[in-house]
This record gives sequence, C-alpha cells and structure tokens, in this order.
Amino acid sequence: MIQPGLIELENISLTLPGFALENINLTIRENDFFAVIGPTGSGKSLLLEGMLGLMPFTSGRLLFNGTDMDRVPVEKRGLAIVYQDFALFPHLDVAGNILYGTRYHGISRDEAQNRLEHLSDILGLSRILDRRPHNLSGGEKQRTALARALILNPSVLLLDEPLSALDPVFHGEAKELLKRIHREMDMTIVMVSHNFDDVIYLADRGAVIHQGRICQTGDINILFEKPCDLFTARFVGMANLMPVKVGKGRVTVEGSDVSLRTANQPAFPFGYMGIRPEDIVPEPEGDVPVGSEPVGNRLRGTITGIDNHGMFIRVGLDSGGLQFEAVWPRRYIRQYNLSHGSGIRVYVSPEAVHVFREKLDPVPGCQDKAPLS
Amino acid sequence: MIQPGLIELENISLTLPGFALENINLTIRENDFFAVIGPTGSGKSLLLEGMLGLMPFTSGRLLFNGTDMDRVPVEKRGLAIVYQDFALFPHLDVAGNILYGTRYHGISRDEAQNRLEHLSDILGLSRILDRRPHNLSGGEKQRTALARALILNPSVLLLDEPLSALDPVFHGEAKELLKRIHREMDMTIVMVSHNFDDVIYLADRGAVIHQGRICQTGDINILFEKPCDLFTARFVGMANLMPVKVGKGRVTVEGSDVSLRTANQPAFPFGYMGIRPEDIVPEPEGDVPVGSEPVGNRLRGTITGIDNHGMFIRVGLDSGGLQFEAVWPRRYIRQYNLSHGSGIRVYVSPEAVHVFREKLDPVPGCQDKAPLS
Amino acid sequence: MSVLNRAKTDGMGLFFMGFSLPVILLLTLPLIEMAREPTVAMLFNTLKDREVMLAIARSLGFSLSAGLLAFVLGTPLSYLLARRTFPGKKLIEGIIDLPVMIPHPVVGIAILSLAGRTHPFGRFLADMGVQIMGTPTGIITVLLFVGLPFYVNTVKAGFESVPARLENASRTLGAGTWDTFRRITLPLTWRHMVLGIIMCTARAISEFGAIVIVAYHPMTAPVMIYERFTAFGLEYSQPVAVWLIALSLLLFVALRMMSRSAVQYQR
Amino acid sequence: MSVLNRAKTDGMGLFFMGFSLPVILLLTLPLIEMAREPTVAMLFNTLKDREVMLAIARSLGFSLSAGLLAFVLGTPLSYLLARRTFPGKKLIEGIIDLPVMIPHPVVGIAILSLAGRTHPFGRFLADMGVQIMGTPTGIITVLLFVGLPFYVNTVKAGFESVPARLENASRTLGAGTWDTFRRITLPLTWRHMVLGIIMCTARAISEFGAIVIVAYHPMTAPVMIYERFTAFGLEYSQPVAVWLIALSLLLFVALRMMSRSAVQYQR
Amino acid sequence: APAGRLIVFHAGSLTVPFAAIEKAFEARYPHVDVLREAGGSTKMARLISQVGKPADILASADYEVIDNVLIPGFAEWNIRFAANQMVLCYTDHSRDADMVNASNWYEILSKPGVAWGHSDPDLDPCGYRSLMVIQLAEKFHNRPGLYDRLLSNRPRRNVRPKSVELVSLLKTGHMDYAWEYLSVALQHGLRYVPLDDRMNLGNYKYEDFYKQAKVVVSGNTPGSGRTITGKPCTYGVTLVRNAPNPEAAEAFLAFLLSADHGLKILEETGQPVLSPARVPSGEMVAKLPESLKRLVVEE
Ligand SMILES: Nc1ncnc2c1ncn2[C@@H]1O[C@H](COP(=O)(O)OP(=O)(O)OP(=O)(O)O)[C@@H](O)[C@H]1O
Ligand SMILES: Nc1ncnc2c1ncn2[C@@H]1O[C@H](COP(=O)(O)OP(=O)(O)OP(=O)(O)O)[C@@H](O)[C@H]1O
Ligand SMILES: [Mg+2]
Ligand SMILES: [Mg+2]
Repeated sequence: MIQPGLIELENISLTLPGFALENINLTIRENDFFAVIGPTGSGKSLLLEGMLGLMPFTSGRLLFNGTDMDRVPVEKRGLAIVYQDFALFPHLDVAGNILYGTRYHGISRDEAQNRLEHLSDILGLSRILDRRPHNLSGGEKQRTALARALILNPSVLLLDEPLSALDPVFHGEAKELLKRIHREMDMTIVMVSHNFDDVIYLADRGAVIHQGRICQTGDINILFEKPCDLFTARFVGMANLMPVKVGKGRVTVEGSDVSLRTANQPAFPFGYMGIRPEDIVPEPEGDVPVGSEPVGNRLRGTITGIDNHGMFIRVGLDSGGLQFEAVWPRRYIRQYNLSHGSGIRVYVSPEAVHVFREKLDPVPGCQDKAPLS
Repeated sequence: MIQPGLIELENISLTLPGFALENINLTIRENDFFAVIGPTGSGKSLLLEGMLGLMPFTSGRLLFNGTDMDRVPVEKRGLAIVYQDFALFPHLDVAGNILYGTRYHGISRDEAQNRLEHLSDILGLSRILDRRPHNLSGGEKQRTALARALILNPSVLLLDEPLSALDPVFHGEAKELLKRIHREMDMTIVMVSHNFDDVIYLADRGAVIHQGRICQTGDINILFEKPCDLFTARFVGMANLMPVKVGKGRVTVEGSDVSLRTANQPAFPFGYMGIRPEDIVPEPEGDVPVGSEPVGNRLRGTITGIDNHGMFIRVGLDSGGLQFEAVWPRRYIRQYNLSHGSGIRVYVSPEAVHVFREKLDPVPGCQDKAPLS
Repeated sequence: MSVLNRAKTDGMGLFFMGFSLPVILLLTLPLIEMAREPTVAMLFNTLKDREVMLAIARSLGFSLSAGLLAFVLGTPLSYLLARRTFPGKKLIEGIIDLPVMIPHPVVGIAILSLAGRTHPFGRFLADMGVQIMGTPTGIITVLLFVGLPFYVNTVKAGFESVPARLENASRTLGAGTWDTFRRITLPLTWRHMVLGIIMCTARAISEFGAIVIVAYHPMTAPVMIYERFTAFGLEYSQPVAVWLIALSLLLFVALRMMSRSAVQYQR
Repeated sequence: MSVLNRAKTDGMGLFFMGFSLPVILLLTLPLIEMAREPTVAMLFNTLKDREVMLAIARSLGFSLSAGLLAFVLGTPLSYLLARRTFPGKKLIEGIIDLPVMIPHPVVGIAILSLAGRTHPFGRFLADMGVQIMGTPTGIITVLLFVGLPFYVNTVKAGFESVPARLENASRTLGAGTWDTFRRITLPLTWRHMVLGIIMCTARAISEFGAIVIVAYHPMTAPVMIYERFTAFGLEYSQPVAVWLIALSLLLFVALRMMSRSAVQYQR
Repeated sequence: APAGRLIVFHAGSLTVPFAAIEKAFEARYPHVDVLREAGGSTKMARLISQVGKPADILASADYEVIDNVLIPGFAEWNIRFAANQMVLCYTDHSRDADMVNASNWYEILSKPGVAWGHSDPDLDPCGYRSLMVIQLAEKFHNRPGLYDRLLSNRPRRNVRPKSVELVSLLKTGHMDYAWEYLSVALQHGLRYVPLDDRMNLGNYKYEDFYKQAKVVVSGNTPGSGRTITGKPCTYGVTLVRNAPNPEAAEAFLAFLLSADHGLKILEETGQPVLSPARVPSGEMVAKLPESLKRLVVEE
C-alpha cells in the first residue's frame, strides 16, 4: 500500500467526449489542506476521480511521493475519499461501514476495534453503531463517512463538496470537525468546494480550475486577495474592477484622476485594479484617527445607494465619477449617519488595492469566456 | 383561475407514514417575500407541496384571499413554483418551456409572444430560445425556470431552495434577479432556503419550521435578531447563549456578576441571553469615543483564542469567568493589536442583547431535541 | 454510469468474460446452426413460395397487431401501475406476470374453452359475431395474452422514469391531468412505448404452443415451421425460420428508427 | 415517487381505470376458466396420480435448474453488460434478446440439429458423453436458452441500480475488484438475482414448443398436459395445469420469502 | 359449385400426399381453399369431439380411430381408402447401416448403443403398429422373449408423439433406426429394411396371423388400458357431422377417392391404396352421399 503525502500532477490530460482536463500541473504538499474551486462543470470532480485512478488520465504523470501511479490500481493508491453524498454502504450498519476497509490495510481485529471505539467516541457515533445508513441524519451520515476513511489512517483524504448538502447547523459542526482533523492528524486533505467561506476557513492552499484548466494555484489567501487574472478575480468575488495605468507604487484609474497607492508594484504598465467591497472602510469626518495610515488612499464620495437587507449592508459610492461598491456592518448606518446622497470619506489600505492582468499568458483559453454579465 | 395574494393556513396537518406536519398556522400577506427555514427533513418542501395541492392536507383549511382551496385542483390554484433543480421539460426548447403554461391562462398567442420577448430580454435568454435544457448552464436553466413561471404573471411564486445548487457566481446573479423581480413585479414570493445570507438579503418575513411544526414566524430581522426560543436562537446562529436572571432593563448571567442592559424588557424572571458574535464590538483603550453610548454595557476581557482564517476572525473572550465569542473583520488584529492573552474592552449595544425563554409554551415538542452539541 | 474499460489491471473483468462465454455460445450456436443449414438457393426458393411468405406476413402482421393493441389497451394500465396506489395493485401486478409462466398449450386450451359454444362467455361472443377458433381474432387474442406482460412491464418502467416532479410542474403551470399526460408524459415515454411494442411483438412472433391449439389455420410461421419440420424435414423448415427472423429484425430496426427520428433528448 | 390517491378530482384516473378493464379481463378470464373447469374431486384424484406428480416435479425441477444455471452463468455477463463498455456490446445485448422472438419449435429444432451425430458439435458432445435428445440435459438446455434473457435483463437492471460510486468507494477503501463485488455489489443485487431466477424459472415452466421437439420423454408438465388433452380430453389435462401453476406459485413465494429474510435495506 | 374454406384434418403420415392432392384439388376448384391440419390421428379426432374444433374431413391412419372416437356422435360412416406397411428406416449414418437386412435387424436393434425408436402407441397408430411388428417377428422368427429384449434396449426417450418426427431424428443422427410407414420412408428418401408380409401389417391375406399381436394402449382415462389387436394398416376417411362446408367436403372426398385423381396421387407419392375404396357394411353405404357411393365397394 502506498503512503502518499506529496502529490504531483505533471502535464495531466483527461479527454472525454465533450470535455477535457488539459495540461494540469499541480503540486499538493504533505499536510496541505488544499482546496480546488471553480464553476460547475469545470472538471473538479473529474480531477479527483483521476487521482483516485477511477478515470484513466489520457496523458501526463501522476506521482505520489515521486512514484508514478499509472499502473497502480485504485485500491493500492492509499487515497481515501469522502463523497458529497457520503456513498455509505446501505446493507451494512454504521460499524460495518466504518470497519469495511480495515482488513485490506493489515489492521488486526483488535486494533480495528480500538480505532473504531476511539473514532466513534470523538465523532459521537458510539450510540448509533448498529444503525443502518438510511436511518441516519445528514450529520450522522457525514461523520460515518469520515470515520470510514479516517480509520485507515490515510495519508491523503479527498473531499468532494463534503458540506454542501448540510443545513447551517450541521454545516458549522462539520466544518469544525474537518478543521480539527487536519490540525490533529497527520494528513494531506484535498477538498472540492463551492463555498468560499469554507474554503477560506479551512484551506491553506488551493487551485482555481476553469473549463478543465488550472487558472491559478497557491496560498489560499493570495488566491482570494491577489487573483492573477480577471476570471479568477471575478470568480473569487473581487469587486470594483477597473482598468488602470500602473505608476510607481500607485495605480490611476483610466479616464479619471482617482489614484491609489498599492502595496505591490506590478511589472506591467496596464492592467486591472480590484478592491473587495469590505476593504473600503468608512471614516468619521474630521481628523484622521490616531494610529491609522497617515497619508493618502482616502476618497471622498457620495452615497448612491444602500441595500440594507441582512447583517451587512451593500453601499454604492460615487467618487470622481467612478462607481464603487462597499460592504459594511449594519451598525455603520447609525454610526456614520449613512443615507442616500450623503457624502462620506473612505479609506482603502494599499494592501487592499489588487492589480492584475486581464489574461494570463501561459494558460490561453482559460479566460476566454467571462462567466459574468 | 384563482389569483391568490393573501395565503392563510389554518390549523393545517399533513400526516404521512413516518412524518407529519402538525398544527400549521401561517399567514402570508400580499407582496410578502416570505422565507421558510428549518433543518433538513423538517417538512418545508412538504408544506409547499401541500399549498400547491400536490399533497392533500389531512386536516385544516388553506385559504387564498379567503377562498377555501380544498377542492381546487393543482392547475386551478394559480400558484407557480420554481424547483431547486428547475424541473424543465427536457423535450421542449427554452421557448417551448417558457410558453408552456400560457394557453391555460387565457393568454393570446400574440400576447404570449410579447411577454416571451420581454422576459427573455430581461433575463438574457434571447439567444438561447431554441436550445434544449440539457445544453444549458445552471444559470440559464434557472432563468428559464423563472421565466416559465413569470410569464403567467402569477400572483404567488413558490421557490424551493432555488439557489442552493449554484456556484458563487451564478448564485450572486440569481439572488439579484429575485430581488429585482420582487421589487418590480406585484408578487407574493414564498421561498424555502438553507442559506441565511440569502434569506436575510431577500425576505421580509419568514417562519422557522422544526419537526413539522412552526417554531416562530414574523419579520425576518426579528426572526434572526430576536428569536423567541432556544431552538430558533441556535438555529439562526445566535451565540453567547447563557442562562440569565431578568432584572429591570438588564439581565444578569446566572452564577456570575456580569450584567448587561437590554433594550426590551422581558416579561419573565428567568430565561436565556444571546448575543450575535458580530455584535460584540472592540473598543480602543482610553476614553469612550465621541458619539457612542455613554454608559455601561462595556466588558473587559482577556483574549483566549483567535481563529484567523478567512475574511473575518473568530475571537474567544474570557470576561468575569464567562466565555464569549466574537466575530470581527480581519484588520482589527492590527488595529487593536489583538493577540492571545491580551486584554481588551468590548461594547455590546443594548439592542444586541437578546433575551428569550428556553421553550415556547404554545408549541410543545418543537424544541424537545436540541439539534446542536 | 458508464465506466470506461480498465482491462489492463482487472482480473475480475477477464474472469467474468471467460465465464460469460458458455452463455454466449449457448445463445449463438443454435442461431448460427439455424442460419447455416439452408443453402442460399433454398433460401431464395423459399422466398418464391407464396404460402411461406403469407405465413410470415401473417406472423408479423398478427404479432404487430398484438403489439399495437397492447399499446392501446396496456398504456393506461401501465400508467396507473407506475403512478397510483390503489387497493389490489399488488394483485394486478401479479396477474400481469402470470402469462409468462402458464404452459403455452394451457393458454390455448383456456382461451379456446372460454370461446367455445358450451361456455356462456363463448355464446356471448358468438352472439356478437366474434369467432375465436381458427381466426385472426383468436390468434391475436392469444398473442396479446402472452405478449402483454412484456409491454406493460417495459412501459411501466418508462413512466416510472419520468420524474413525477415534471408532471407536477406542468400542473402548477395550469395544465390539467389530461394535458399533462399528453404534453409531458407521453412525449417522454414515447421510446419506451416503442420498445414495449417491440418486446410484445417479439414475444408474439415466437409463440407456437398456444396458437397451434387455437388456430392451426390461418397458418402462422411457427406453425408452418413445425409442420414442415415434422412432415418434410429440416431443410424445408429452416429457410422459413431464417426469413421470419430476418424480416422481424428488419421490422424492429425500422420501428426503432421511427422512434429515434421522433424527439431526441437527454435528461 | 409514490403519489397518493387523489381520486376525487381526477377524471383521467377514472378514464384510465375504465380503459384498463379489458386488459385485466383478457388476462383473468382464461385463468379463471382454467381453474374453474376441474371439479375438486378431479383435482384430488390427479394429486394421487404418480405420473402427474412426477411430470410437475420434473417441470419445477428442470425449470429451477435452468434458473440456477442462469444465475451461475448469467451473472458475470449481466455484470459486464451493466458496468463495462467493450466492442461488440450492443451485438451481445441484441443476441441476448433474440430467444424471446425465435419461434419455439425453431429453438428445439436448432438445438436438436446441433446435438445430432451428423453435426461436428454433436459428435463432440457425444464423445463427452453428453446426450441432448430426450434427456434432462437437453430439456434444461432448452429452458436455459428461452429463460436466459429474463435473467440477464433483470439482473443487469439490478447491477445498474447499484451506484458505481458505491463500488468506487469500496475500492478507495482498499478492496480489490473481487472483494468489492463480493461485499458490495452482490449483497446489493441479491434480490434482483432472486427475481431474475424467478423470472427465468417462470418462463421455463411455460415452455412447450421447444421441449416437445427435444424431449417428449421424460415428460414435463406442459407436454403431459398436451398429451392428456389429446389422448383423454380436457377434464384430464386441466387439473395438471392447475396443480402446476399452484405449485410454481408456491415455489416463487418461498423463493421471495427467502430473499426477503436476507438483508433488508433501503437506499 | 363448391366454394369457401375446407378444413381437412389428417394423419401426419399423409402430409406429403395430401399436400399434393390439395394443390390438384384447388386447381380444379379454384373457389375452394383447402386448409389442412396434420397431427396424430387420435389427437385430431379429439379436437373434433372434445374441443369442438371445426373440421370437414378427417383422414386417419387407422380407420378404427374414426369408429372409436367419432362414430356415432360426430360422424356416420368410415371409408377405408389406403393401406400401408411398416418398415424399419435408417440412414447412411446409422450404426451397422452397411450390414442390416431382413434377417438380422432384430439382432442389431438389441445391440446396446444402437438407438431406435417408434412413436407413442397411445397417440399414434404407427406407434402400436411398430410394437405389433416386433411381436409378430418374435412369432415369425420363433425367438421367444424377443419383444421384451428389444424393448428393454429402447429407452423411453426414443418414443416420440408422431412417427414423422422420427424422420428428423434419424437425419440428425439422434437415432439409428425408426419404425415408419413405407410411404413415409419413400417420401423422405430414407433407407429401409423391408419385412416379410407376415410382419409388415400390409397384406390383407395375413389378417389372421396379425391377430396374434396384442398391444395395450391407454383407455379413455389415464391409467386405464385398452387392448388393440393386430390388423392390416388401413387408413380411413370420414365426413364430420355438422361440417361447416359439406358441399366442398363431398367434392374433396370424391376427388380423393377417384382412381384418376386422389388415389393416383397417393400411389405416386408412395402410399399404397385400396382401389376402389371400401366400406364395411351395406348399411353404411346407404348413408354415404350419392356422389361417393359409386366410388366405393362394400367389403
Ligand atoms: N464519464 C463522463 N463522460 C463524459 N463526460 C463527463 C463524464 N464525467 C463528467 N463529464 C463531464 O465533464 C465535465 C466536468 O465534470 P465534473 O463532474 O468534473 O465537474 P465539476 O467541476 O465537479 O462540477 P460540479 O461543481 O457541478 O460538481 C462536465 O461537463 C461533465 O458533463
Ligand atoms: N411522500 C412521502 N411519504 C412519506 N414521507 C415523506 C414523503 N415526502 C416526504 N416525506 C418525509 O417528510 C419529511 C419532510 O420532508 P421535506 O421534503 O418536506 O423536508 P424538507 O424540510 O424540505 O427538507 P430538505 O431541507 O432536506 O429539503 C422527511 O422526513 C421525508 O422523508
Ligand atoms: Mg463535482
Ligand atoms: Mg426540501
């Protein structure tokens, strides 16, 4: 049995009638919590199936700790997967499900029993070990599926949208559980998810996949805060996207005199600026507060709209003829006396001013079609 | 054809083998955007099916604008529904799907054609009218399903988890669309959803359902901010739940000397306090800022943990031996120099201190089983 | 759920293939034998024999009639079985499967007795001018009896494969039960119906034991094959069988093409 | 997808029920006729006739053997058809359905010709000591031939209803293809297999046209029914039919109970 | 003029000649459509008497079937129109085909490994006649116990419902020898062992010798028995009472019994005939339709 930790995909392709994964290069390091995100139908699940060996790659190399996996059958790869709908065996009870794989991993009966007790203790399954899957609640099913994978001490755990079917209560629970597992057990986790909150909360590193190609990969915060191209920026929820001229340490929005300092100096003369709506911060009129950035990056604008449903409000701002969008906690309405047409001063930290190109050269085609509009 | 606007459910029950809706009383007013929330399997979809007439109620009365619906077949009730997975007719093209119901609503061919053009214009479907559903992306399917319902000018639109299957990009789009439709068209909307962000963003009023019973109903903000019982409080994400003694204008946490002012005076001597984690606001050391609440509701505490993954950080506080939980924007780390073990002053506005009973008397059984822990 | 061929690492697949061989041989050897026997000249001679062509035409015609009758009479029942619950449903499902297990001569005898002039039902039929014995009516009745389970089970599965939610959606859009059936259910189960007709017709074409009792004449192909085999020997019966099977396959291919040229869609 | 009875507002349901009546009559009337005919005394007399009981026992025994053989030989093929793609798959699926449409005498004739000493395959069989004509071997071969499509199609559907993801999940847990088949696929399709055996056995019990050519003796029930009918008349043939059907129903109920007492689960 | 459908039930062994007669008759009477139905003689008779299957004419391989099953309820008279004799058929592939002859056939049939068969005595006259031939051989060759010895070498599976079915079994090599009528052997081009007239049931002169053969076949109910005594092979034909098409039936019978047509065709196809056809009693002759009276003689 292989004990992968480091997973490398080199120039992987997987061609199906009507869809193809192309030129996938990816390194998942030992102990990573690695997230794969992308629109529906972009090939995320296919990528996992390929890694498992359930879908043969058309070309390229898949290496686990440097060993080529091409001829290694599914059951010898040492990956465990938890499917979105758990795929529990309906004819076995919870204990039977959890113990299912132990005999193939050279785990003795006693040892398996010990692990079963330990896991069902941690996961709160002790009292339902003799129930069949169809009698379980969503959360119980999920924990059973996890236990079934974890009892084998897999060095790599794949999760395909593990949380999307849960209601908010189960959801929160399950998220914490995953976090704990990754923290406490020595395990590489690869997770496919549509939920950015989960991804940001859980993952260290990640990749954005679009139409079968990797658009960007790296640290998860960088993925969300410094997307490299316009597609990724839009996909990860970057707002206030505007074409800019790049100057020394600042950018100037094309066709206006709005100019902002930016923390990183881009290496290209033209590009796009993006600011997350929650990074535009209102400031009380009057002096700049103590301890805050002394110079610049303050804009004065007029409020053009307030959408005050929910915990957070969405505010439209007009500044120098440009339309900005900000998201603020609800109590700011009272705190800053927000109302339609009123003026306000906002601050954007230079770290929050992201600059990127429209298209990334090495991956042509990836950004051909903007999914929004 | 009935033109319902006002929907009243009086003492509705629906008994199935293994599950029952019981004693449902609900009024959905004309032009409401009404949300139904609750854990999985609580009976939300069943309630919609009952209103449609697809599942016969066992007892009780369902009134549309005062008319009893008991003997009115599905197709005469004048409700339109959009299912989570859209339920498009696979053998008809987009135009065929959208026009499907027009002939049963006395809409002339010309009029139907006009409406089709208008709607496909608004919804961006003009270029795909001759495509079949299986060729459509998730977002296109969703808009087709909406158009199919909207072309009939229904006075009531039911939505069963209309957004849960969409990726974040489609999701945002679709949410805006629903908002616009409700704002611009004269329509009552009833929506089932698991996504509280969507619910708070879209709905005016709502109901919480649990194990086939209504736990609470009313204004959506009140539902989330002032849950009446412990189950609802937990379900809508209320945190910092602690048993309290109720005094005049304030509550005192049992077994401690922490005491907070509260905006509403409860009518019972003992109960539970809850504070949303984002309503605990840090304050810089020093004087109380200008313009803020002058007296009280300030706590001094020690930071016991910071979970700094994601846009928002989750902070644990120990104050007077009690454990509080707060959620703050990430930049507060720098702004307030947060670190494990450091002291901090926080403020909780009296409006944010919610007080409720453990159980509501009129709905026994509803809160029997706490879903959390 | 199509899973691609993963032959290279898959011992079980190979083993299973080896294990399937006897079955495939069992099915193909007799067929090959049947088709191998007649010489080409014999085949063409048979083609000129009017009796043979008539018998084959009758077999195809009567069987297809049974298939179409199953379509008309069996569709509503299939729909009810797929969509509704009602008392006695299990019983009816059991009865539908019975013709499969009743010995074929018994089927013939039972239908014949029922239609005999000594039986009240037979007298009723006679008064209505309906003759069973030795008539196309009788043959088609027998064929319908043995073929119906095939139609009903196929089409029932078809109706079950149409999500009830599509029908519900149609009704919420204002279409009544009839319109919903016509505009949603029917187009979506069309191909199952064609398949059901094919299955019913195929089963009917093979029937011998019951027909030979109800109607030796007008002679259908299986009866003729039997007669030729017993009286003249193999070389006269096999060409008839080859032509019958070849022509029915042609018929089925044509039917399937027809249904395919109708609306194509994926779910 | 069970939808409750909504009779009160549903004209289509009533209409469909009315339309289903002829079909139900067509199926039940001959059956009732068959069971009505023999007197109780006659039924009990028949029970004492050793020949009859032997023939029924043979029919049940041979048919069940064919069913069990279909289980052993047909299961791997069904699995391959449900799970794999391979060249010629469509062809094999077509061949599997052929026995349904081949006239029963032709089946008998083809198998007989194949097994004759004038045929190389027949000589091979003879050298192996296998006799087809007039032996249980021959009868079971015929029954397997006509019953196999029923088994394979039922069990194929069973395999298809097991999500491939469950098998994949098993393999990711370390179980090889064999263990996966044994511990996941088999228990989950067990009931389909029992149903397949029942269907195959049921079809085999009814066979007459092919058997009568391959083996007049040892006499199976349908042949005996035919013989009794011709030699002694109706009143001696019908009791045999009634007992055959009654006993086979009993057998099927027992089989189903067995499979039910095995693991019960919902998906 | 006769017209319409004419239903003729006949013994399986008459299929070949009757197919030819049908052709000739239909050429003569183009408005008549002859529908032949072949089967074991007893079965065909029962279809008429018990199921009420409509038929105009029954031609039986044993005239006694008509006497026993149909007269008087379903028919009034019985004309004997053809004869036959029993032969032992075989093919080139049969074991010992190169050495079998009239004097050693019974030795060969008793050899283990030689498969021989006959049709079911309960259903087919050819069946009990086959058994009679062996009994007569026992007498003729003076080999006591021959009958039992031969039958113990004939497994039950070699008994088939109809003698014509044995032809295919011979041809496919499932059987080495089979008992058939001479006419069938000729029609199917089989090789055969001709037997002495005292055994082959084909010669009226030996009626008394034939009487020594007695075979028990099933009676009217299962389990009961009925003894049949050896007689020459004589085919009978009758008009079924309440025939749907009596006019055409009469025409067909006249055609069949006329020496220029039916009897000639029968002879040409290897079927020995009784020319002219015979009727047992004057009483019966009186019941015949006028057109037939002149074609028969009283015995
Ligand atoms: N076996 C297959 N044969 C052909 N095409 C397939 C197959 N499996 C998946 N596809 C196609 O490949 C594309 C990618 O599928 P995949 O399941 O990987 O998407 P995904 O990124 O997981 O989407 P989602 O977020 O909706 O789960 C889809 O267009 C799908 O239709
Ligand atoms: N036709 C039916 N017969 C019996 N039980 C049913 C039927 N339909 C639904 N149920 C049961 O009723 C309960 C409520 O189902 P419902 O679909 O209304 O849940 P829900 O609140 O919509 O859940 P979710 O959020 O998961 O969609 C479930 O336990 C379900 O199993
Ligand atoms: Mg996926
Ligand atoms: Mg639901």
